[in-house]
Amino acid sequence: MKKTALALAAAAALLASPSFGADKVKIGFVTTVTTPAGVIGRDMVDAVNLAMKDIGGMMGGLEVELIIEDDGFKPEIGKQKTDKLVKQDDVHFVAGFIWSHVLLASRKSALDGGKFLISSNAGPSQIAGKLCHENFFSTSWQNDQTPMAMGEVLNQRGVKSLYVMAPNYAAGKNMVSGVERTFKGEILGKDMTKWGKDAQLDFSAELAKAKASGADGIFVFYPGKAGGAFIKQYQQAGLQGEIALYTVFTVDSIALPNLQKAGMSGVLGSLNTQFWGPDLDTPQNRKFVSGFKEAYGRYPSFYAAQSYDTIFLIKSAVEAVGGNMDDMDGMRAAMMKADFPSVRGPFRYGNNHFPIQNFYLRQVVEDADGVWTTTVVDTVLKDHQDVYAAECKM
Amino acid sequence: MDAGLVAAQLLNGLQLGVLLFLLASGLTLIFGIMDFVNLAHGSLYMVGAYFCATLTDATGSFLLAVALALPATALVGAAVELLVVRRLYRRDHLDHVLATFGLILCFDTLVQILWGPEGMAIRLPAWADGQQHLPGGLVFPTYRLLIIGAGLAVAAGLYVLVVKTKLGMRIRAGASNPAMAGALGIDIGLLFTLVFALGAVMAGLAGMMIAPITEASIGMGNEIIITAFVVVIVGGIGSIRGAFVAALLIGLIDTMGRSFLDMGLKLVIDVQAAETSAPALSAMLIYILMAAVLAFRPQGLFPPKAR
Amino acid sequence: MSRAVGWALLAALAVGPPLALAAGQPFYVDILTRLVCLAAAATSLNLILGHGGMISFGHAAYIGIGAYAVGIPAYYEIYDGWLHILLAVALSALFALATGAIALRTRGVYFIMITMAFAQMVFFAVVSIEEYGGDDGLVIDIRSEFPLVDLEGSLTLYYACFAVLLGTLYLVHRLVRSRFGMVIEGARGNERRMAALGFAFYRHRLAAYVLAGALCGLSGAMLGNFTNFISPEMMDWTRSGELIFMVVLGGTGALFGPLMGAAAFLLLEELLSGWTIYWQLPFGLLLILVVLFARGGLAGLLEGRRG
Amino acid sequence: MADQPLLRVEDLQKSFGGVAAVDGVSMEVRRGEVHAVIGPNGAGKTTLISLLAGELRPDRGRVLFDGRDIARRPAHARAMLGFARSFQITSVVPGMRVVDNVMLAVLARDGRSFRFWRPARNDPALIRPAMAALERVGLSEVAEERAGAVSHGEHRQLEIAMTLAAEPELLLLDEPMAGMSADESRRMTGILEGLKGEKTMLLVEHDMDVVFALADRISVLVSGRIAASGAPEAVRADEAVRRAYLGDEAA
Repeated sequence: MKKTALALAAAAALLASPSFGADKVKIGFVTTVTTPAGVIGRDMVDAVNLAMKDIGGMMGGLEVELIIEDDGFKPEIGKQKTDKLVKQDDVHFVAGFIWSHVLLASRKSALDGGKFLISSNAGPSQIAGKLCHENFFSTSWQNDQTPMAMGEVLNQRGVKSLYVMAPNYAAGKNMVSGVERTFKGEILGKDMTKWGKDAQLDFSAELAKAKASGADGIFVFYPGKAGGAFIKQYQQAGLQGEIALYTVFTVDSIALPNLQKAGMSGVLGSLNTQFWGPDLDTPQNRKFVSGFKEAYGRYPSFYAAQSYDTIFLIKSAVEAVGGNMDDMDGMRAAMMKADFPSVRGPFRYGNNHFPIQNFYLRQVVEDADGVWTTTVVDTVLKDHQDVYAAECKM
Repeated sequence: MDAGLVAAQLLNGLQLGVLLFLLASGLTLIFGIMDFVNLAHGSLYMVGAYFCATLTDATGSFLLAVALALPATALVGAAVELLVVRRLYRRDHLDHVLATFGLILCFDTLVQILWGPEGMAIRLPAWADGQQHLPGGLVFPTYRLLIIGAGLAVAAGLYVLVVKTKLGMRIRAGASNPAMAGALGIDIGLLFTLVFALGAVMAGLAGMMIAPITEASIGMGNEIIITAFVVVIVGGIGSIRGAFVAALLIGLIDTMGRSFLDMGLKLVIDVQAAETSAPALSAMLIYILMAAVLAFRPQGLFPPKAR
Repeated sequence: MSRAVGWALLAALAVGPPLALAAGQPFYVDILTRLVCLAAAATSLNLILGHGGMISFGHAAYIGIGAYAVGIPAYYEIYDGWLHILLAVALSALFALATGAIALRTRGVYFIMITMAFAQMVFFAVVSIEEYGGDDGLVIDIRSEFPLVDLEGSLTLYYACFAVLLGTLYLVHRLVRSRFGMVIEGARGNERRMAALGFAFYRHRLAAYVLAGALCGLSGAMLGNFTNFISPEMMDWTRSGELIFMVVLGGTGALFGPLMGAAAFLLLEELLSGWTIYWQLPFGLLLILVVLFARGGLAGLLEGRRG
Repeated sequence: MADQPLLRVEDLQKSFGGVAAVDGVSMEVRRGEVHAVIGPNGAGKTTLISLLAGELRPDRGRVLFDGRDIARRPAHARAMLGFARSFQITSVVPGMRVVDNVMLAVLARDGRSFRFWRPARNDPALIRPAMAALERVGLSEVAEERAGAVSHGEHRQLEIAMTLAAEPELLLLDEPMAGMSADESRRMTGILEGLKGEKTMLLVEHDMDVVFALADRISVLVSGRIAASGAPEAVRADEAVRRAYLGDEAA
């Protein structure tokens, strides 16, 4: 399971085997496979495997070896697994990382080991700013950006006051600071709840406070399954129609199936912001979403989209240097161009190697088959760069 | 802070307390009678939730699912008792802790293998899904009120069972003196299995009641079981009454801490720090309570009678 | 026999890392460094658990305190290694003194649970301190600095940790053979008798508890240096459970037991987790089997005892 | 001071749930004597012993040891004053060697137990008195055995050795013959006879032959009260005692 050595085109690899450098491209992928958060990791691993299939297991004439490691939702384990990938497996790329705190813990091991570090999801402010590094790239976004887009939406819609809730870890704090950055109204209250493998999932006390605050809207960030739990309790508490719900990374194709099953129809029509959506009309996205639905029978999440992009970003780098895996400078220069077919369409990299990209407003709808999904309704931010790029000396 | 919010939080605290009591009552029975430390009690809470979710899917009825899941959870409890726990009664607490720690790992992984990592939602029937308008303009989720009602009813039922029935008499005899009970012709082995299964049912019921709110998920029992242990210790091992008082106390303290501690902290430290440290500090409150109780009453609030 | 295996293991640990480096396997040095740090922590736990009969379910707290005693000064760019060690040992000892004074008034399950409660308090206290990363933990960019010794080198760091393990082993060896050691062992065996003989062994137990905490704090400081990253997760209650497992797996009360237990534990973890993502299932089963059938741990098996 | 009794109990009272187990007991143990307490089952002997040893606190009354009231001091503090007890149900440290058990008793008297470094098991200050005590009760041969592994009779002897090694002023012996075979019992009587005159002993015992063989004075406890107290012959002749207690046995 773990050493998914994909030898799909081993014969072709032999024929095209270059005479120099490594004979394989090794990619280590750190994500969460166990614990309830494993549902996110599964989406990422599925997407990476799909991408591997779509590229025929080859990059620049080299066979690709993918090593998937489970961080168990713990920064310490993530770092330990990164150490293993760097020192024992000697991979060329360490990718993956759902959680900001796991990425922060693992960063030093990968970069000190002279490897490329590619975040397929986490985008903590430190890594976009002071801790930026030439060998780090993101195929997602900086944490603050998506809530900043939401803040703009709130302003446009005349929301005057807000209650804010997020889990108490690096990304949660970034999400809150992001919405505070653009939202012009008043924030009437804020709760940072326990996170990790023993995350708090019962929000009765917090919801009662939110209601009592009298705010116009409630802004939440609850990734993975916590999102579903939150939405349900929001609806059970009868807050619908009393205090409007605005989310980031909470209502997605991970949470929606369970919400649909639980009959939480109140979530239909709710708004969230995102750099991507399953119906975003780009050639690569059409191929990705249809391929994913065909292979796994469900909508891909944004985690899957970013992971799919990760493989194509790496492929563009390996091809640019003709498979010479020792040419770090060449690969880095190639990745900085972002010259690969991304599911989000063309974008460019900023000085801190985070994408400069659009952010969209999405709405939860029922698709033609009666499955709940999201649709892009508007572009909120165009070619947006995160604010921490200015702190990056690169 | 307004009175409506305080009242709502009191109800929330009561709901948490009732849930804790369901977990803690089984623990304290098993502690008190078999002198057995069952860390894996939370796994039965999880198993109950998953059974209920699966059966709700299969039958389409939440209530029917609960009715079927309760005996199923009892069977799992009895199986655990017969296969593992039974062999450990004569061992020391260290062995109990370790073996049941191993059971937790097994249960969590088995659930992931059987049900996958994503967790399971339970759809509530329409009549349980709304809100109730209570006197004083308070609006409270119907389902949470149901939890409070059901929990109190179960507590009363447990009291009647233990104090008024023949089985309860045997349980109490077994608790106060297993050897004597055995000499009086009570089948101690069967009694212990029954008590363990009863504990499993209470834990499973708690899991079934919370699952429509938070979903059934892997490891869902591992956090709350520690809190349930705190309840048992504060209440005094073996005391159902103690568990009841301590469960409500801790449910209220925890909820009130989460609700109002940040307001209090904002008066002394800066707003940002108050908002982030309040939840962690309120999580500490129950441990502080436990340490304080044990410092003055090393056997809890309602210590068991000397044997 | 178990002594011989223990010495052989120590010899292997003394020469293993350079061989691993020579064989181009630097990752094994990492594994061994983790091993010796955890073995030192487990050895310190064995002083109170194996020899003193005090089942502390909160020993991981000292690993955390030791690690943060390195991490927090490093956060302020204070890298003096002696200061780090002094802080780690002194703070651990102080915490052990304050909490042990209360915890040792209790017995049995109450003791197990109150030690866990105190560890949870530290856990939540650290989580609530935003400045030092809270839940996210803290990256240690530069390791403790000592004159002449540079811990940035992986071999140097390894041998520093190895020295701590040797020191801990020797200290525990001397302690349990001393008059003091006889008293805590006697109190484990028969409290009532020891009181009748005139021992106020509460003080001896407290002293042992403090010593064990201080030693564990030291190993925590080494572990923090090794991982370059510290987080509250290091003192989660499951970590305390793992430490107990190492002691029991190796054999309680045997000098080299915790070392063998830690080695077997990490070996199993590596092997099983490389084999399947569901590795916790066989791991948990094994834990149960060890408790049921191999009470004396590895040391017991080597001596031909089954406990 | 010399004519003051070593132990003086005044109006000692202890009730459990309203029932008085010990109900106003007063008695004296003189220096150097063997004082036996006898009484039928349920007379309160075990409670009395627990009160004297400090494992229970009395509701009322005084326990004067060498003139000091110790009624509310914990067990270990009484032991430090020179008050050693043996247990009715054998109470040793089963995981340690026989000699270790006695060394603990020596260590308790010696008081210097906060020594962390020097190995204790070959410390002559501990091992010599321990071996001497074992010699005295005839256990030298099993000194190296695990205490949990020796026979019942040897356990009882070990109890006495531990009590002796503490070099107490007063030996509180709680049914030293309990559960012994006739052989073992004879042997134990011999050991105790050897100590007579040397140690003050308070003996609680069921076996009347032993009591009348060893005791200088006897107190009879009936229903939590002292029914009679005096020399063996006087007690034997006491009508009340005969009726309340000896009656069925003497018959």
